[in-house]
Amino acid sequence: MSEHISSITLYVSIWIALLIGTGLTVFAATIDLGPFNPIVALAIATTKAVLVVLFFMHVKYTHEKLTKLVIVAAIFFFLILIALSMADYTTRLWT
Amino acid sequence: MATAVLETGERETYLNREYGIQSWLLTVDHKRIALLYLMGITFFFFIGGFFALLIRLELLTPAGDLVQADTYNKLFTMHGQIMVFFFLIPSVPAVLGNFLIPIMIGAKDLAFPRINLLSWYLYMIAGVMMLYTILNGGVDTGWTFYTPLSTEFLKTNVVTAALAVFVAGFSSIFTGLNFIVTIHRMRAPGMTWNRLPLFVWAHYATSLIQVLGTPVLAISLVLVALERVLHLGIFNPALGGDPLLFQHLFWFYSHPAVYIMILPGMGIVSEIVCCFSRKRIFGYKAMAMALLGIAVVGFLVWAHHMFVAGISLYAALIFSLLSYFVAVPSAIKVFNWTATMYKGSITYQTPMLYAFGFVGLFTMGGLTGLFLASLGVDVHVTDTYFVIAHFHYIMVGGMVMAYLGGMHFWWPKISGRMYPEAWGRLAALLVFVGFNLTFFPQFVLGYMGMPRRYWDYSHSPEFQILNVLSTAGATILAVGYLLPMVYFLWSMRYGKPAPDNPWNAAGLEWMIPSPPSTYNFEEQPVVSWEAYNYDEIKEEVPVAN
Amino acid sequence: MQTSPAATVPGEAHENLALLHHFATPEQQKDAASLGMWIFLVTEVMFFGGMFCAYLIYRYWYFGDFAAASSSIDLTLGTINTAVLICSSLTVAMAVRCAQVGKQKSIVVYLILTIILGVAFLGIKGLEYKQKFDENHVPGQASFHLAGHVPRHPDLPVNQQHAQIYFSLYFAMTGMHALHMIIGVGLFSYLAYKAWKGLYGPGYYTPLENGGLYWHFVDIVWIYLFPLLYLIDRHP
Amino acid sequence: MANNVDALFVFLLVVSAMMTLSIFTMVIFFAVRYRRQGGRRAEQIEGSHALEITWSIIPFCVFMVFFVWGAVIYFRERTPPPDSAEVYTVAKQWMWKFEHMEGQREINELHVPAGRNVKMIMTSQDVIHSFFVPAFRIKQDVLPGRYTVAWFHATKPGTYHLFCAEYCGTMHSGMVGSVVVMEPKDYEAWMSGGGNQPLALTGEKLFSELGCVTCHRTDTQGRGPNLVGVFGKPVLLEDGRTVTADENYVRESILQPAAKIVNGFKPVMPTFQGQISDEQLNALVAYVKSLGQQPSGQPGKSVAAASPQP
Repeated sequence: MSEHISSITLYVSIWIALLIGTGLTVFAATIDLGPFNPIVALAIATTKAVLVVLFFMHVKYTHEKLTKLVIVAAIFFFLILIALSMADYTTRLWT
Repeated sequence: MATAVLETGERETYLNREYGIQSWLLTVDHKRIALLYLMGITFFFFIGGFFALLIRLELLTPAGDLVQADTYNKLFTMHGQIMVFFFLIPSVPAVLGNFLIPIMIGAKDLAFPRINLLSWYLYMIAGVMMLYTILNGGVDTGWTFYTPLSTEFLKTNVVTAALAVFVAGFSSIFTGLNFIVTIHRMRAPGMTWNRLPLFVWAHYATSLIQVLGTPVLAISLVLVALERVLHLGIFNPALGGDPLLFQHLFWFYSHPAVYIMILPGMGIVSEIVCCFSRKRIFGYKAMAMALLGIAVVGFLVWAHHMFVAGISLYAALIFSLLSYFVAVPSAIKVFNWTATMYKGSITYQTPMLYAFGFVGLFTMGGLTGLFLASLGVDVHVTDTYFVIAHFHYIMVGGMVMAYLGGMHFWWPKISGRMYPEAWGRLAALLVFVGFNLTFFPQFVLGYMGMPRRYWDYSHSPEFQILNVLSTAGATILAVGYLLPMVYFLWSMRYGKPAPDNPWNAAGLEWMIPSPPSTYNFEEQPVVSWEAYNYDEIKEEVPVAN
Repeated sequence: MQTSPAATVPGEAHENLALLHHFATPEQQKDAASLGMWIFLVTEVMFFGGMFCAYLIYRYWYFGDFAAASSSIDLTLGTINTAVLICSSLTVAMAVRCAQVGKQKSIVVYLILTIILGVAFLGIKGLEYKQKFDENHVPGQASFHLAGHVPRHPDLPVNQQHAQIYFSLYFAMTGMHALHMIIGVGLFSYLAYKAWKGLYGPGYYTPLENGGLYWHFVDIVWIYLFPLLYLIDRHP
Repeated sequence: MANNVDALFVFLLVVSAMMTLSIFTMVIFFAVRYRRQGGRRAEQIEGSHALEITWSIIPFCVFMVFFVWGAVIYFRERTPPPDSAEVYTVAKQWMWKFEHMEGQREINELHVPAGRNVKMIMTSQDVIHSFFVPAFRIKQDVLPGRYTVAWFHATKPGTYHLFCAEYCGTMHSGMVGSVVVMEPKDYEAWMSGGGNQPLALTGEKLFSELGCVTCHRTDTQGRGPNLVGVFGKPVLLEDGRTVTADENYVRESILQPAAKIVNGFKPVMPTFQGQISDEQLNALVAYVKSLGQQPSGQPGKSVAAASPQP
């Protein structure tokens, strides 16, 4: 597990990055990017989430492959739920 | 640590180490918790079975004459909810899995013994909520809780039933979590993944489904409860909500849940077939991978329950195609069990009889599943007795057979006593005959068009003859189920004391005393053999005890 | 805080106490606990996943009404709350770090800070809920009414039914998130008490670490909820 | 259709029976042939990749036949031929209400001519029901809030069971009826009795009573799109999407006019949600449909909007 001890500087930089990300996402919402508004919002959210997972949750430093596998599995099955449900909803109007 | 001996001169076991209610209710010993579960699920099995019997009696005549329509609707609803959530899902994992997994991998206990106890308490709390629901007038949503019927129309105890299932779901999640961590972290030295008994592999695959699927059921039931209590409107068609969304979320769990019910049974059958054929399993790796394959692909097929529900044509095609993918690993398993028997040295003790039954009935259940996955045929037979027959072949013909087989196989280990073999064989025969008589006619009924959940079929008297056969079968089945209950109880006191390895079977659980001591192993076992090393065991199964 | 004997070699004195009988080594126990926590988080992903799935479908169907409803929510409060939660994630990370380096007093300080931030989040959330009640934006009430029009379509009034679906999802998702926050605050109060007793140090801080994982996860859920619920089509 | 389904069913039955039989035979044969006999020991066999692959691939190929055949039938079941007679159906706890294009109304009994395609356009007033006629091998859930469609082609005159196949509450098993298939000439006779008003005509009257006609004019001057010749054609929407003007689209446009605005129009139409019954809605849809069969006056501009989702 994480015997690795991260420096305070690192934690504070991540924290600042997350706050900037929050500001950025609010700002991005106020400008018209057409279809890219939700994409930008989700991209920023995902970046923030990745930062939290890698550094605050120490996944970057774990020598345990299993942890990463578990995370990938969670995302995979969540995407299956979304993708196969949407396979129904997006094609209902097709004739 | 030497074998502990009690003052009475008896060997100390997990059963006699402590006495008193408290020593059971506060135990963290996986074996005692398994027995606590056993009592719970047996109780609910007979409650659910009682409801089933009433259903069968009502259908004996075409007219709705035994009970009221509402009562009938409550009977099949509660039969379904109890059997699925309070018997089938916890049955093998929580009883046999709980008891055996730590022993099979050479561990002293599950990774989280207190969470294991918590699982049992959650199960019992859920059980009490379910009983409250029953005594308070019952619930008639159908076990599927379909909206908007459940959210907007029914006046019965939908909320308590949904919350009972919700809590039972958490019990199931924690059991699955415990098993996954245990199998990853607690294996004895030398117990590599390639040496795990298939029983353990099966529970690993099952646990994956429990952990990944159950939360989705949990949230859908919470949303149903919130719609009823707080009038939120996520599934409400009056607000533009989609009634099919609930079905999607429900089946995302409830289809894989079928595999929660059947995979552990497959694990049991693998153990039994090997032992009573004195053979290594045929195609160990294929068997293990098939288990995982079923668990994963099982998540991709859920909307095959919704082919006529109004989903898009294209989604239906995708889900039908994917459904056939999950049939392949199931076929692999059946072929491998059969091949395992080839050139074996086969004896017909009770567990093996159940295993025969399982292989045959699971084959039939699985093949009729192909009918339902085929879109054109599904349209006609879905929501009819064909579906009822199909899933009872899997769940009762498959899972309950395997469960009973497993109970007989490991009963000597669990209780330290032998069950009466002749009675065991008789019961197995009764169950097999009764089962087929009950459910085979329902395939025909379904193709003739009898819809499920019908209280009264006086408009179609041509259905009666098959229903009478079915009810007759159900009474035989009931006797077949009561018998083991009676002789297991009898054997606890009067059964012959069981030797440590009554079947001369392979596996760590047979190397320790029957019943085991509290910490399972006197010293940490080191494993240097593969599973089912029957080539290294010279003794045959002792002739009928 | 008293100096207990444990404090001399923080954590270590408890190692044997904390090692449960069925584990062979402390490492095995720690690895098991960590894996268990991660798997629990997987179940949480799927739990929230069901609601995210519902959200996506309805947003796809009723985008305009969702945008209108989303714009009615107080963005300032939402942004502040996001910042509060991010700060609490930092304090949690710092608490774990203090355990790793053996600063036992600081653990307690950071945990209490976390609890305060958590409670602040819940308070602000409560304020937001109150606004919704005052404005009659509560689904299922006969009085429900969302005034206004679909963004950039001044002549397109909001569909009241679809707006109710949005608010149903809003309350269900933020409510379930808030419930997790409440559980988190309770959990951290317990951890703070144990930390104050000097239980955690470089040799043993698994519960703290796992509590932290939980808290960070709840934070991540909010990181997604914020843009999805508050920032639909906000631009002019 | 019934014949097609039966053919596939029989094929499945034969294949399954063969597989079941071979498994049973092997299990029983092995159990007897390799029963324990003194002196003979089990022969250990590890497994065989070749066999595993064989018994994965062969079943898979067979399964694909099941899939394709089933899919072809399903595709036909889900695609009503354009020349079908149409019956509007409203299901409610616990009865079936039918309305023919010619205006005949029936409850729990549906008269149809033999030898003709019949399309059921169905919706529910309350919970989910399911329209199931075993003799025709068709089943389709009937949902609140939208239309679902089923069709059949009855060949033999007679009376057939109609069941509700989706559990819908207390009297679910009482929600049964019959489909009466008649010789075309008997059907004509049955149909001509009663002097009903055709459904589209009812719809036309409603269309003017409700004031629809003031905006949806048959020229280009209306505030709403001209509905002539629109039905069944693609409609360009304000947001750039194109949808087909099917029953569900027309239904949605009446109930939630703002949901799908036609390109070039403003969302000024009031909603009729809660103001008209399902039967009236069906009549309006039937009327708009009948306009669709007339030559289009103004291609591209069509009815105000819509169909809810699918």
